[in-house]
Amino acid sequence: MAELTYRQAVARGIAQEMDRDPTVYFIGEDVAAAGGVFKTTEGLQDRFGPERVRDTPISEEAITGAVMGAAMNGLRPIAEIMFSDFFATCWDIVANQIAKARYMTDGQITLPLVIRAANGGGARFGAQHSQAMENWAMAIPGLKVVAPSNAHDVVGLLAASVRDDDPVVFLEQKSLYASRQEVPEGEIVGELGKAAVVREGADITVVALAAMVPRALEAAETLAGEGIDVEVVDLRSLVPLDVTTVLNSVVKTSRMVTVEENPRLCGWGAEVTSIVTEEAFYDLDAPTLRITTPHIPLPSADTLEDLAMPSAETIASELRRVGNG
Amino acid sequence: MAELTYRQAVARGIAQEMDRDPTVYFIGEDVAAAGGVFKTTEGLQDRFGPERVRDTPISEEAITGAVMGAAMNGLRPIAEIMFSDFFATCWDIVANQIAKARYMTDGQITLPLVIRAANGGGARFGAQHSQAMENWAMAIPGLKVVAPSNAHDVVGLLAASVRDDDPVVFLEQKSLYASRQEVPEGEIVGELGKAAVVREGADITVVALAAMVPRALEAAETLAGEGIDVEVVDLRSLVPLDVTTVLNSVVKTSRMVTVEENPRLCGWGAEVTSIVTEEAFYDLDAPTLRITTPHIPLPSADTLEDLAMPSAETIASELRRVGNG
Amino acid sequence: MTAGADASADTVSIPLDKKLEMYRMMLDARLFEEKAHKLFFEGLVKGTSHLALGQEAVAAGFAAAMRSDDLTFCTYRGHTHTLLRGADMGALMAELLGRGNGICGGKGGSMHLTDVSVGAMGSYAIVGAHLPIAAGAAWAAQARGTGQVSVVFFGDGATNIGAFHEALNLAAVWSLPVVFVCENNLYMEYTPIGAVTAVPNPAADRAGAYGLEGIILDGNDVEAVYSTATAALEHARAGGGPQLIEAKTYRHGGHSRADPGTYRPDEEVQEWLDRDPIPAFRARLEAAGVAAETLDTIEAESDAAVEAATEVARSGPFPDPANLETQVWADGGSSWRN
Amino acid sequence: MTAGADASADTVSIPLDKKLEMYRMMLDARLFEEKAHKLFFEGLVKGTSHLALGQEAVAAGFAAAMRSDDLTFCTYRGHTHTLLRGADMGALMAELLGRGNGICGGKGGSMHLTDVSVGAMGSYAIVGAHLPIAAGAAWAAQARGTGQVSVVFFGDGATNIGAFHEALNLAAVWSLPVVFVCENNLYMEYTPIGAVTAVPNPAADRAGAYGLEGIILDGNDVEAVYSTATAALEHARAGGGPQLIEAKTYRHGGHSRADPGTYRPDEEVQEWLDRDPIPAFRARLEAAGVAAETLDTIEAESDAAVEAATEVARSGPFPDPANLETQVWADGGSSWRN
Ligand SMILES: Cc1ncc(C[n+]2csc(CCOP(=O)(O)OP(=O)(O)O)c2C)c(N)n1
Ligand SMILES: Cc1ncc(C[n+]2csc(CCOP(=O)(O)OP(=O)(O)O)c2C)c(N)n1
Ligand SMILES: [Mg+2]
Ligand SMILES: [Mg+2]
Repeated sequence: MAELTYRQAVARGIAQEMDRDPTVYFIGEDVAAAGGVFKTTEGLQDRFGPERVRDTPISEEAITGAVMGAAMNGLRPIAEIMFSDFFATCWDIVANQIAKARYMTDGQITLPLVIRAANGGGARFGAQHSQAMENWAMAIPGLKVVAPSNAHDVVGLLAASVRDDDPVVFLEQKSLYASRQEVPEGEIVGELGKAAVVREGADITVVALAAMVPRALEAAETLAGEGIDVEVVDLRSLVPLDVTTVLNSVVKTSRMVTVEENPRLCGWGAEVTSIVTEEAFYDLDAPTLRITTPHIPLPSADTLEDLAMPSAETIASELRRVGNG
Repeated sequence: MAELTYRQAVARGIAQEMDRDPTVYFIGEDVAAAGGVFKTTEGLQDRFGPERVRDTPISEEAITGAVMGAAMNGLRPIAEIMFSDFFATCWDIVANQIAKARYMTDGQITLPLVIRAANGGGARFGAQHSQAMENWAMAIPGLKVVAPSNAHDVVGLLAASVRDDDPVVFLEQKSLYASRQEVPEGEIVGELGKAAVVREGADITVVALAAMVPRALEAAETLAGEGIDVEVVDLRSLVPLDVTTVLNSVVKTSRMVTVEENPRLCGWGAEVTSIVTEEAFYDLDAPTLRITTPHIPLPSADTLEDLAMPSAETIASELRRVGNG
Repeated sequence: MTAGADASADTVSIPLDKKLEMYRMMLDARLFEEKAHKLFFEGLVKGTSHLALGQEAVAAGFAAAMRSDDLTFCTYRGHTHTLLRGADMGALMAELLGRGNGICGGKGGSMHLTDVSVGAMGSYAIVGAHLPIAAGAAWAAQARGTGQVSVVFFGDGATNIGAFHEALNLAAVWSLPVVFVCENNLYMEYTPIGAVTAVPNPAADRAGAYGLEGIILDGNDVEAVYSTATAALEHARAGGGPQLIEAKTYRHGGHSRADPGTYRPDEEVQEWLDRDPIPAFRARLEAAGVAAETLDTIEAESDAAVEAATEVARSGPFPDPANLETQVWADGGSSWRN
Repeated sequence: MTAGADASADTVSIPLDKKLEMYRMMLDARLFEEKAHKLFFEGLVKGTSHLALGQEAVAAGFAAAMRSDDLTFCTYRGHTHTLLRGADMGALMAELLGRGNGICGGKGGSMHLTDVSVGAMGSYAIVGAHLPIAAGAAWAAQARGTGQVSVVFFGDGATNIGAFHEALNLAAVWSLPVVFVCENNLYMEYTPIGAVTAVPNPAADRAGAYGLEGIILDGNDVEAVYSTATAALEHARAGGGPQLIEAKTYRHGGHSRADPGTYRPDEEVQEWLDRDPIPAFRARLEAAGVAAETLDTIEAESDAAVEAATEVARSGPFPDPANLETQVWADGGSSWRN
C-alpha cells in the first residue's frame, strides 16, 4: 500500500483506464509534454504516446467540442479544462451540446466522456481561478457531476467516470492536490452516486463535498470534545445524488447542516436542504442550516480568502448554534 | 391608458430610457434594422439612429464584451442576447468578467449595463432555445437578475435596470410576449428587489416568477373554488431578492410552494425553500414543496413540452396535496 | 483553387446515374420542404422551421459525394442535409409535427433532426457549436483509422463566432479529416452578412488564418458542388487535413417560420430565383440528352414520396407521455437520485 | 507594414527625454518584477505571479506613446503594463502581497492589477476575454467622441481562442479605435505556440481575416515599439479603425510562480537573453552620447523606488476583514436580499 497524493491519484486513475481500454484518449492544455500545470498528468504522454495524450491550443470550445465529437465516433475521451472557472468559456458546448445531445436525439447519441478540471478556492488565485462551480454543472440536466475528497476516491471515481456511458464533469479540488492517503495497489473502481458516511454520529448530520469534507471532519472532532456527536456525509457525486444516505442520516440525527464552498445562492446545499425539507420534514428537530462562502467573488489576499471560505472553525461554531437538543 | 403587449413593453421601456439619457445605447443581433426576431425592438433604430441602435455580428462574446467595455468608459449600454440559452456562448464574459470586475478592483470599475434575453419554454423550440436559466445567473455573485411577469413590470423594471449602476441580466419570458395589459402613459420606473403579492390568501403561499405567475394565479382561482385560499407572490427579481415579502407571507399562511420553470436541480425554488426552512422553520405547518420542470432538457414536441412545464393544472393538483389543514 | 476562383471549372465528368441521383435528391429536398412550409401554415409544424429552399444543390452535391460512413453535421437549417444522407422521410416529417414516430421521438423537432444510422450526426441550433464537434468526430476517425471524413455545414453568419475560429485552428493543427462547408446565403437572420463582417467572403477570406486555401464555389451548381466535394473528401481522407469551402447560395424564402424575407431587395431575390439550382440542372440534363420523361418520373416519384411521408407524419401518434423522462442517460432513464 | 516586415525600420526620431523616460520605465518594470520574484520565494507574494521579465520593451514603448486618457487592457502578466501607465508602485507591490493598501485592496492580487485613475483598465486572467472588452471601451470612446484609444495586450496563445476572433471582427466592422498587441513570447504556459497554431505568426498571419494588415515588430526594441505604437495610435485615433500588431519577444523566466521554464531549449533562452531589451537600449543610448552616469542615476532611482515600494508593501496592513463583503455592488456592499 503506497501513499499517494490526490494529485498523483489523478494520473494513476487516468493511466489505469488508458491501460485497460485503447479507446481512452486524453487531451488538454499543457497536459501532455509538460504533465499539466498542477502536475496531475505527469508521465502519461511518455507512457501512452503523443497520439493518445495530446496538448491542445488554448481553445476550450475546441477541446470540449473535440471530446464530444470523438465520443460520438468511437472514443472514450477525457479532456482537461485547466481551471473549472474556464468552463464558462465553453459552457455552450458543455451545457447546451454535450448535456442535451442524447435527449434531443432520443438516445441516438451516447457520449462516454469525462471533462476534468481543478475546482475551488484556497490557492490565492483570485476570483477568476478559484470558483467552486459544481452547482453550475448540477443545474444542467444531462451532466453527471463528481467531486472526490481524497486520493482513493480520485482513482476510483475517475475510473467509474471513464467507464460510465454518460458525460461526467469531474472536479478535482485544487486545495486538496497536496493531500496524501494510503491507497492500495491494483485496480480501483468506484461507483457514481454513492455517498460515504465518513464519520458516524448521533446528533447532527453534516453533508459535505470535496475540500469541505476534511474541514467538516475536523469540526466534528472539535465538537466531539464538547459532547456533540456529528455525522459527516461525503456526497462524492452530486449527479447522481445519493439522497437515501442523506435521508437515513437525517432520520437518525434530526438535524442537518450542509457545508459547501460555493457562493451562497443556488448551490447544492440549497438543493439538498430542499429535498430534506420536503421529504423528511417531520424528522427535523431544528431548522436546517447552510454553510457557504458568502455571495461574493472570491478575493485573492490570503487573509480574505481564508475568511471567505468555510473553515473548520466556522463550521464548528455554526454547528454549535444548531446544537444537540 | 393603452393596452400594451409584453413584447411592445420592451421597446417602450428601452425608448423611455434612451430618450431620457443619451448615454444609453443598444446593440444585438438583428435588433436594429429588423426590429428583433421577437419584434421587441421595432422602431428603435428609426427613432434613435444607427449609432445608438446597432446590429452586431453573431458574436455573443463580442456583444457582451462590448457592453462591458463601454460601461467602463461612459455609456449605459443595453445588449440583447437573442435567446437566453446563448448566454452559454458568452458565459465567461458575463459570469467571470462582468460579474466580478467591480469586486476584483475593489470598486474601481462600475458597470451600469443591462443584458436582455428571451428566456424559457413554451414555444416548441427544443432544448437549445427554451431554457429557463435565471438560476445560472442567480448563482453568480455580482449579477442582478430580473424577470417580469407582465407588460407593466417590463417597462418599469427595464427602466430600473437601465438606471441601476450594476450589471443586470433582464429575462423576458418568451411565452409571455403576446400577453397584454393596460399600461398607463408616461414614465414608468419600477424598483429592483421588490416582490409583489399579486393575490392575497390565507392558506398557502405560492412563490412564482415570470410565466409561472399567471399559471399560479390560475391555479389559485381553481383552488379558491375548493375552499383553499392561495396567496401568490411574484418575485420579479431574484437578485436582489425580496426575502421579507416571502417570509411575511409564510408567517401568515404557514405553507409554501415554489413554482419555477427551471429544471429540477439548484433552481431559485431550492434557494427560497432553504431560506424559509432556515428562517421560518417554526412557522411552517407542512413540508415545503417545489414545483419545477423535471430534470430533463426541454423536448420540442408540443405535447411533451406542455407535459414538462408546470401548468396551472399541475400547480393546482400539487397545491391540493399541500392542503390547508 | 483560391478565393475568387470558381470551382465549377473543375467539374469532372460525372456518371449519369450519379447526376440523376442528385436530381432526385434536390427534388426530394425541395418538395419535402415545400410541404413542411405548408404544414407550418396549417399549424401542424409547431415551433419553428428553417427551410433551405434554393440551397439544395449544396446538400445534394455533398451527400452524393460522401461515403456512407462519412459523417454530416449541420445546423437548424438541416432538413435537407439529414434527408439526403438517407434518413427516412416519414420519420423526418413526423419529427417536424412533434409525433412519437418522429426521427427523434418528438424530442428534437425541426432544429435537431438526427439519424446516426445514416451518418447524419445531428442538427445543431446554436450557431457555430457543431464545428468543433465535427472536428472531434474527425479526430476519432483519424485515431481509429476508419477513413471517415466529417463534413460540417454552417452559414455565413457562423463565421463570426468564436467556435468557428477554434475549430478551424484545431483541425488544421491536427490535420483532421474534416471538410468545413460555409453555405453563404448572404444573410444571417435578417441582417446582410456584409454589414457585420470584416471581409467580403466570410469563410474563404479567412482560410489563410488557418493555413488553408480559400475555396469559393457556386453553391447553386450541383455538379460543381459534387466535384469540389469529391476532391475535398479525397484530400481529407488521404490525410491532407481539413478543407474550407465557401458555397455561394441563397434561400428563396425567409429565415424561419413565417418570415417573408422582405428585408431583401426584390431584384436580389429575383436574380437568385432565376438561378434556382433545380431548373438549371434540369436544363443541363436535358441539353445533355436526358429525356424529359425520365426527369418527370423522378419528380413524380419525389412527390409521391413526400405525400407518403406526410401521411406517415399526419397519422403518427403523439409521443407517449412516458417518454418525457427517458433518454437523458445511457441507461435510458432520467433519474438523478436514488 | 505587412507580415514579415520589420517595423524597426520605421523608427522616427524620438526626443531624448522620451528615450530616457522609456529607459526608466523598463528599469522600473524590471526591478519591480525581480523584487516580486524574490518576495514570491520568501513566501510573501501568495498565490501566483506571472512575470514579464524580458518583455519590458513592449509595455514601455506603448505606455510612452499613449495619451494619458488612453486605455490599457492587459493579462495576468500585467504588472509591467499597469505600472508603466502610472500606477503607484507601492500600491501594486502591496497588492501582490495581499495587503489592504494594495491597489485593489487585496481583492485582485497579481493577476488583476487595475488602476482606473491612470487608464489601466484591468488585468484579465482568462485568456482572450479582454479583447472584446477593450473593443467595447473603444466603442464608447468612438460614440462619445473622446479621442481615446484602447490598447489591448495579449499573448500568442490567446490568438487561438474564440474571443480573439470575435473581437477583431467587431472592431474592424465598427472601425473602432483599438490597437490589438500580441506579445508573442513563443510559448503558452509550457507548450510552444508553433505546436498548436496553424500559422507561423499567430496574430499577424490572421490580420487578413479581419481586413487588416499584419504588423510584425521586434518587441525587444523599445524604439521600434514606440514608433509603431505612435503610428498605430494615430491611425486609430484618426478614425482609421483597429490595428493588429505582433511583437516578437521572450520571457526570461518561467510562465508563473516557481516554473523554471526548463521546457525551453538552452540555446533559445540564451539567444533571447542576449537580446535583452534593457542592455541593448542602454548600449544604443550610450552610443548616441548619453552619459553612463545619467543612465546609472536612472537605474539607482528605479532601484530606490522599488525598495521604497517594497517597504510600503511589507509594512502594509492586512485587509480589514470588514472589506470581505464590500464592493460587489455600486452601493459599496454585497447584499442580495432584504
Ligand atoms: C450563438 C447563436 N447566436 C444566435 C443565434 C440565433 N440565430 C439562429 S440562426 C441565425 C442566423 C445564422 O445565420 P447564418 O449562419 O448565415 O445561417 P443561415 O441561417 O443563413 O443558414 C441566428 C443569429 C443562434 N442560434 N446561436
Ligand atoms: C481560457 C483560458 N484557458 C486557459 C488558461 C490558463 N492559462 C493561463 S496563461 C496561459 C498561457 C497563455 O499563453 P499566452 O497567451 O501566450 O500568454 P503568455 O502567458 O505567454 O503571456 C494559459 C493556458 C486561462 N487563463 N484562460
Ligand atoms: Mg446565412
Ligand atoms: Mg505566450
